[in-house]
Amino acid sequence: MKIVYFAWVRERVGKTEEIVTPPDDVRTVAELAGWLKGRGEEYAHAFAEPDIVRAAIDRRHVKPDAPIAGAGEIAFFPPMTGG
Amino acid sequence: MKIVYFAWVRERVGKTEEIVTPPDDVRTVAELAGWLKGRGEEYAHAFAEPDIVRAAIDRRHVKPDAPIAGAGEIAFFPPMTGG
Amino acid sequence: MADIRVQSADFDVAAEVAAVQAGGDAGARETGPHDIGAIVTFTGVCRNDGGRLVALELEHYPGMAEEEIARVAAEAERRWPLKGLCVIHRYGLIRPGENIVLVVTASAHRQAAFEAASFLMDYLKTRAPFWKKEHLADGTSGGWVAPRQEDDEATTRWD
Amino acid sequence: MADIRVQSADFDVAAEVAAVQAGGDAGARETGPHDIGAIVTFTGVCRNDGGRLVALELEHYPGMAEEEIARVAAEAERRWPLKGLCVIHRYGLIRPGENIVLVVTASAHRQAAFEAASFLMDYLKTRAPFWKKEHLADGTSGGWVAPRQEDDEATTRWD
Repeated sequence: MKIVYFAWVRERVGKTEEIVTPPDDVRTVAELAGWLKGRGEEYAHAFAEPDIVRAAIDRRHVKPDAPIAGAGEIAFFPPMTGG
Repeated sequence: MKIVYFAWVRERVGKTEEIVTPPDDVRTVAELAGWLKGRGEEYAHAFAEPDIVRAAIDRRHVKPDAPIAGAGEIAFFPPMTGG
Repeated sequence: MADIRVQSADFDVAAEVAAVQAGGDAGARETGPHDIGAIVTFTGVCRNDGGRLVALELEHYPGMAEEEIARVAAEAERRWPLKGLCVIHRYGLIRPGENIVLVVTASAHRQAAFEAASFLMDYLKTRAPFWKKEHLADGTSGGWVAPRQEDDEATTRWD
Repeated sequence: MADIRVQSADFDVAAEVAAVQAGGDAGARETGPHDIGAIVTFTGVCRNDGGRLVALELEHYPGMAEEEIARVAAEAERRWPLKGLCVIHRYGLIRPGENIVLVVTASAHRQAAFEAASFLMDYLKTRAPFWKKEHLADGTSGGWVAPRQEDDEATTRWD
């Protein structure tokens, strides 16, 4: 499963992307974020406030309860500040 | 007293400006329009619907009840369609 | 601060935006230049009304046109924290596809720039002394354009 | 119909307005060309925040940025009768006074053009995957810009 990170989520995790294999009981975006959070200090920092980190599956915004099954690319990032 | 006309008021009156001397009992813009209306067919046509014709005194929009005493230039014109 | 022009010549949107930006920067004494974050332009263009129209003839009240636009511009500057403002209104014969009016507003944030530009256009439509006469494709005059009721209603929303 | 670009290069407001106008005219099969009566542009410019800022670094999510802007543009085209629409969003290092984003909307009448441009900007602010990092005058990084609550509120008014 390919994960990509942007902005301060990327800086805290310390990488722009990675391939991960979460256990089968990780079914939603929120569960994936929770599982990533347990992978080390840098992840704990990035996902310290899980309500703030946003997610996209295959380049579309999704809610925390979105299922991750079949996802090609899952992105985590802070609230957008474009425009 | 200098009067100027614009757009279809000008076309109907048949002149762009003129100097007129209304009688003393003509005190407001509405009374001036009424007095002009009686000056001939072309004026009757121009001021046929007095509620539609707008006025300005010294290049500021005024209401029909505005006094004309001391006015340098009084303008009559249709509703504006600029922009 | 407002730059107001009534002219028969065309205008250049990019040049006016650059001038508003330069003027805003020059005026920003306290914070240093570059405190403009949002620039909105409105360009009004002559339509051909489905092929019916070959030109609009814009008559105006010289002197009052400039003064009335200046009064509307001053009101916009009272209502919104603008850092630049330009209004150009053309008169004379204008053909489909050609420019009629330009409003440029600049502010720190977008809402003020959008609202001020919209306000200015609503007020110009109903207060600036300009009148449009139609020249039709069949060679006749289509008469004077009547005001749209929506325009009067658009103006009252700012009351 | 919408012309959407995500690029590091600057843009030329006048050229984009001309392109929108030409595209609208080309698309006006039924009524002949020149049925655009109103063109609104919004240009977002980098401020220096009172001299504190020397640059903004704009990070984006390549691919999703274009797709998300296209989704917002399609929604604008569903809501308003637009005859032209262009959105350009830059990324990379942008200095005070330089352009960040451009929206151009064209319609027969001004209200649709104004509302669509305002809608697009509100949605771009809160939905387009861009993030701004500050570079400060003292040589340090000011960190990532936090979203403004007003921006979220501005978006909800279109719900």
